[in-house]
Amino acid sequence: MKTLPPIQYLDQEGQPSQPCPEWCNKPDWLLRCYHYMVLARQFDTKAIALQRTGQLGTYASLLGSEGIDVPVALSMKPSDVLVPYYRNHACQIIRGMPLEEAFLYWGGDERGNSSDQMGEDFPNAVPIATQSLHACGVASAFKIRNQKRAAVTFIGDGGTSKGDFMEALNVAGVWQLPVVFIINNNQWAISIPRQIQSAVAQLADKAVAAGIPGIQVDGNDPIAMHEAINNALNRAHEGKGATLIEAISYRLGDHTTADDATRYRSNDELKAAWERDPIKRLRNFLALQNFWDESKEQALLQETHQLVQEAANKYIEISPQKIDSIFDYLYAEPNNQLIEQKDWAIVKAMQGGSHYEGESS
Amino acid sequence: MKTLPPIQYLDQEGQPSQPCPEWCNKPDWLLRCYHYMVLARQFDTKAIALQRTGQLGTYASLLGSEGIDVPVALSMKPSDVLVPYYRNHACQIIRGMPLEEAFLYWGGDERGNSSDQMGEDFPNAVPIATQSLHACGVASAFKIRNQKRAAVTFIGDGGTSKGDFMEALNVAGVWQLPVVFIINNNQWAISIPRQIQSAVAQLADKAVAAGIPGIQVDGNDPIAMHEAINNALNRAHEGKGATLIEAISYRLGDHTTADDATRYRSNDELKAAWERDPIKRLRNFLALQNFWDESKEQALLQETHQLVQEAANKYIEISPQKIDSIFDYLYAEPNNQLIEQKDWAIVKAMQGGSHYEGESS
Amino acid sequence: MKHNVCLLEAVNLALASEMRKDKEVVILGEDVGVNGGVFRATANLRDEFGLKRVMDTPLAETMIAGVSIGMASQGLKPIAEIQFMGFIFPALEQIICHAARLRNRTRGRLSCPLVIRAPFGGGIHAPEHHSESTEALLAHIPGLKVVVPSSPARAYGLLLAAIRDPDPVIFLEPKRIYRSQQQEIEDNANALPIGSCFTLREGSDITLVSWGAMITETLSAAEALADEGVNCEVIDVATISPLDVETILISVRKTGRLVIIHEAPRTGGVGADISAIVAEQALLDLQAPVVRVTGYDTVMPYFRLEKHYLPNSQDIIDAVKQTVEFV
Amino acid sequence: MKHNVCLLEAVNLALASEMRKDKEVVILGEDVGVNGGVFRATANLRDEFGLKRVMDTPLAETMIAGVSIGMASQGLKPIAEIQFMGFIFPALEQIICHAARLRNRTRGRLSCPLVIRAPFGGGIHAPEHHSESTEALLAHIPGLKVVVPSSPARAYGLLLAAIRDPDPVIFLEPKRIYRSQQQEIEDNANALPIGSCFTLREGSDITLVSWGAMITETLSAAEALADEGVNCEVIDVATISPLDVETILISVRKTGRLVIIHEAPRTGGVGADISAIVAEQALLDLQAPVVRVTGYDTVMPYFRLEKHYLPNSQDIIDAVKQTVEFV
Ligand SMILES: Cc1ncc(C[n+]2csc(CCOP(=O)(O)OP(=O)(O)O)c2C)c(N)n1
Ligand SMILES: Cc1ncc(C[n+]2csc(CCOP(=O)(O)OP(=O)(O)O)c2C)c(N)n1
Ligand SMILES: [Mg+2]
Ligand SMILES: [Mg+2]
Repeated sequence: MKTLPPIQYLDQEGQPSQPCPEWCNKPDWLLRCYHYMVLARQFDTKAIALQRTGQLGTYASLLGSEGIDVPVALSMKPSDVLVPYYRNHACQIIRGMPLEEAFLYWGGDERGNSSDQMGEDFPNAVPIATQSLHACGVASAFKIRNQKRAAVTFIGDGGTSKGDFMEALNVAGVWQLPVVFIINNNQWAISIPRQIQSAVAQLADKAVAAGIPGIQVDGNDPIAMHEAINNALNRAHEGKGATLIEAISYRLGDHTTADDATRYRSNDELKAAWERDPIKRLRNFLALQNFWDESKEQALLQETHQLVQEAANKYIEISPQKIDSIFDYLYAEPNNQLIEQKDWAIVKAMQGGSHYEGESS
Repeated sequence: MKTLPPIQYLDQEGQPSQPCPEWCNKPDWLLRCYHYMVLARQFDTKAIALQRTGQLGTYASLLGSEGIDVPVALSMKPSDVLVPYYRNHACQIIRGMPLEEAFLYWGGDERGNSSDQMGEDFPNAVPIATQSLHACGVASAFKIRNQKRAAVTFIGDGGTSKGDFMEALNVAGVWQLPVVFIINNNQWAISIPRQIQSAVAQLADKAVAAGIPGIQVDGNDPIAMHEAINNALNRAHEGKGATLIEAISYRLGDHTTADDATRYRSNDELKAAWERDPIKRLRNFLALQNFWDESKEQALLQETHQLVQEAANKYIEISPQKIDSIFDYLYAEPNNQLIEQKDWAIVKAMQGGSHYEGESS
Repeated sequence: MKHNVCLLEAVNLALASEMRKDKEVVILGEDVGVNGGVFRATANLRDEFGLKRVMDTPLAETMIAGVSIGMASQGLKPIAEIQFMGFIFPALEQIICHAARLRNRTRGRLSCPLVIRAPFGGGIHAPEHHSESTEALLAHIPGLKVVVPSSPARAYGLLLAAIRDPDPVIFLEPKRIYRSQQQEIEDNANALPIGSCFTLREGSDITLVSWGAMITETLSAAEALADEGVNCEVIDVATISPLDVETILISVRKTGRLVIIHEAPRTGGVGADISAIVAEQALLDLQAPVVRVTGYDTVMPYFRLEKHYLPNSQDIIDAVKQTVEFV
Repeated sequence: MKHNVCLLEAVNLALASEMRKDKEVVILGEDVGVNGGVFRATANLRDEFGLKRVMDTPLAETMIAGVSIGMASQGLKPIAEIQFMGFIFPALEQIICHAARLRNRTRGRLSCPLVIRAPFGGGIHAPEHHSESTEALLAHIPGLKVVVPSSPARAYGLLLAAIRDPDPVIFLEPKRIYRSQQQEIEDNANALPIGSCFTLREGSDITLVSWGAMITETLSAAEALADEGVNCEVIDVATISPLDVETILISVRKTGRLVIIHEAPRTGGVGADISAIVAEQALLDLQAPVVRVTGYDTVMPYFRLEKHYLPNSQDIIDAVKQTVEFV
């Protein structure tokens, strides 16, 4: 197996390492992309701050994935379906999830998965790799119904070791499903480095096992990601089947706020990774193209900061769900036991309430 | 991915399609191999006959796998460990499982897995692909203990779609385990043909996803199989890690005696497959080499027939296990409930026995 | 149109009936297509409904469950077949973590109207792993419904209900009685209610509660006991989850005595739940301790000894006698 | 040597102690190596015992279980960590079909001396799937043992016993009390018995039976009730399977009243078994219906509402009062 370097247009300084596609001469897409990358990072900073002050639960930072998620979200059609793992808030936000609901999810409230703006997108999948199969099911529905839509699903480098990911690639291959698999290869699965996950030359080669194309892309290069995802989506929409994209990135933060990465990885490695920061890279390129300057930067930072701050305020003010909500969504119609248990729970939450007096009927 | 034809020395007429290895000029190995292939087929015929007359349970015929299993068993060292699926009786018998115990297993009796002669070999695995991971665990033990041993495990073509098979390849790759995976690609998984399982060019390519070598071999050619398994075992014994061998065969019988393959596959296909019969092929080659003639054939048929007949007789005479055996092997030490339940079961089996009088203490 | 069918054929009839009515219903699983299922439950459906609605899958139960969930989220109504219940375990992560939770997790934005069918239970001299009864594992999972028919008519009516149910239903088919009983049923697309017991025989002396293939043993025990003057009320639980506690309680309040019969291992079986609920909620009505007639806390033995594992009508008779004689 | 440790540290102590004594003991799992486990249960073990005995695995629970079984068949004693019990489902096929059966299937020729450790239970404001209590699923599987410690000393002694056990043991660690209680324990390699309850408090009015993190709530309820003159006997089941039925029965025969407390959903929980067994075997000793204080038959809510799901000491007090007031 000959291994090519990942597809790249911008080097880590934001200089073209090969001629960029035509559309890069216009600012439109690039500026939108940059806007969302910065917004995502502001969201991330705020989320961590909220967690540190006890106002959010365990939070999985998106730091270092902006160059992957934002181009993907911008390339997807509204009618496509996103099937995320748990680190795709950037993608979700662009697809319509209100910022405050993104906070809400990480704040331990199911309403963070419920917003109409999320359309038919799946909520976050916490059990690793399980989402890959949902994407295949969604894509199967598209295919059965002759709809020109695609499912896009993410997974981490660690997740590719789990069998269901391979089952998903396999069924996507043999059923020629309109699905795009994106590996956010951020080099770490909590404390496990990429080379301890698999001896495969590159994770993109896992596609070989399913007879689908697999490509490796520089995930810190939004232009390369745009090209890759667009090609893959076109293939899917045209009925040509699935694609696997391995996006090379780096997890710039801890695994989650519950983790301490200094226990298992070196500062040198982290420092080197920051040199490849996708935001810096795109900003440099924008500057090079004369699409960007310091005052625009300041305005953007302020604008996004304010958006995030307002969302955080809204989040904090949202009153908790009623106790009923524990019971009300389990089935379309609750059964008798559940109705009785709901009563107990409501009574129990009252000052001095006890549900036991009435129980033995 | 460029796809080479499967490795082959003998064409379907038993003529060398490329120069055979040196050792084929001597009869020793070839005759042993032929002997066991014929024995295996006799066993198979008898097992089906016993099933048809109600003396055996559902039975998975080995017909068409003789060219794979026999060379593998002959190449393995006694200290290696076999981790079979449910169609490796030929391999098991050569490794020491008494013929009557092979019948016993298919006759619905756990003693078919218990014989000392099976050493540390695993019993049959019915849940597809689960055995692949056991082989990795056995191989891990060898590696941890610095033993020069290998685990050899089989799987069907259908089984390669199940995620745990890929998890096994993956861990074998990244841990460089001394394990050999053999796919008996007999073209069918019950009614599902190979091309509906996966879009992968050849099943051997699944090895790419794990960074281990994968080769495709003509599984009806015992010489090719011998070469492949020997190389793979050498690699394993020398600490060079795992190998995946895809052996191309054909399931010449029904899936099991509970199946009726005429429902889903054509007679023409079956007829063509019989042309590739591994036994015929090796016999032709033996004759070509002047190692074989009709009288030897008749003698062998008679000898193996008798061996099988004697084993069948023994099998039929074995008295059933005691009811105690349902309880006695679950734990090293039975717990109180189990001891009580064993009593119930024993009483219940007695003429007129009822365990209920004593129950409520 | 009337059909004289066995349980297996009733399943096939219900599948075909609902697929004709509802274009969103699709079938997937191993060997469900050309082969029509290893038991023939999906026979001829591929011919009638085509490749897009009757899908042979690669061999991967996790995948079958996960893909079904994705389909269901789009409003299809997948009916997935797990070839034997002993092979459902790889699907449990998807069933427990996602099928059972998708509605709750999204506050109703998405839902999961799927059916997972699997033949279960022992008694047919099958190989290892082909005779399990692990319904209790599924009954413990909030968000699922678990249904077990015990006659052709109930198979037909309950399967229709399962397919139409807006939430995930595990539909377990007692393969031991797949072909043992013929029944005249009308192919009228009428569903039976999920979540209700069926009282198969009225009686005043004792309540017998069971499900699946054990219903046959239970009914024949009741028959024999009637000859001896013991009148058994026989209740087919039919829906293992959620349990129709009321019907059972009403019966036990009447009879004062209860025997529960199931094939699964005793410890942690669904019988424990029923026994506990009855003792907790009708303690003063109980005239004798509840007795459970169950499989043992062992692995189902290979088939030569399976008859010693499976409860039979004599066991039930013995337990009933002990219970009615209790003073 | 004495150590003042919390439950989590006691686990670490037991692991280190047994690894020093027995060269066949190996550890494998996700992040168990350099990182020492996400909770630090395996901290420093990699440094002391090296790469060959403390193995970071690829991310694949099915694999972890399957590889452990293969290792165990060779006489190693693998201790596999499942990072959270909510992620044990992919391992169930291996656990149920093989770990629990290898000895039985081979009539003792091969065996499976492995331990699967997993933190379980709610109450730490964790994300979804990090708070499950599905011990009942495992308790229903013949061939397994299921152990739950509820104090540092019992964690230490029971984990040693689990590792030495010749059969597979599922060892569930109540993460909510991982760090809540310090206890002086002697690192003397003494195991505690698997299969026995621990009576933590003697009392004559009522029996309270619980396990895991709920023991804390139960003990504090018992304390409060003592002030009101109700003497509770508190039993830590500790081994969920096989149940020490005797100790519970003896206690209930003495007190005549029983409240069972567990976090898991009510239906199909281990509480149902205990309630059923007591009512069946000590019906005439019961002076009041058994009451179960449990989680609801719902999915564990996201953490903002989890406190409404989890039983607490007030619930236990209420249930006890109802029970002792029953006439
Ligand atoms: C089935 C399962 N096992 C274990 C976990 C615990 N866990 C959460 S994230 C994680 C590492 C994932 O790494 P990777 O796939 O590389 O994604 P990343 O977090 O790096 O983006 C683990 C082990 C889980 N969520 N699900
Ligand atoms: C996990 C699991 N799912 C389903 C089955 C039922 N089943 C038994 S054999 C078989 C087909 C296997 O085909 P293949 O792997 O090609 O092996 P072959 O029998 O052709 O040698 C199936 C689906 C099973 N035994 N285990
Ligand atoms: Mg990662
Ligand atoms: Mg096959």
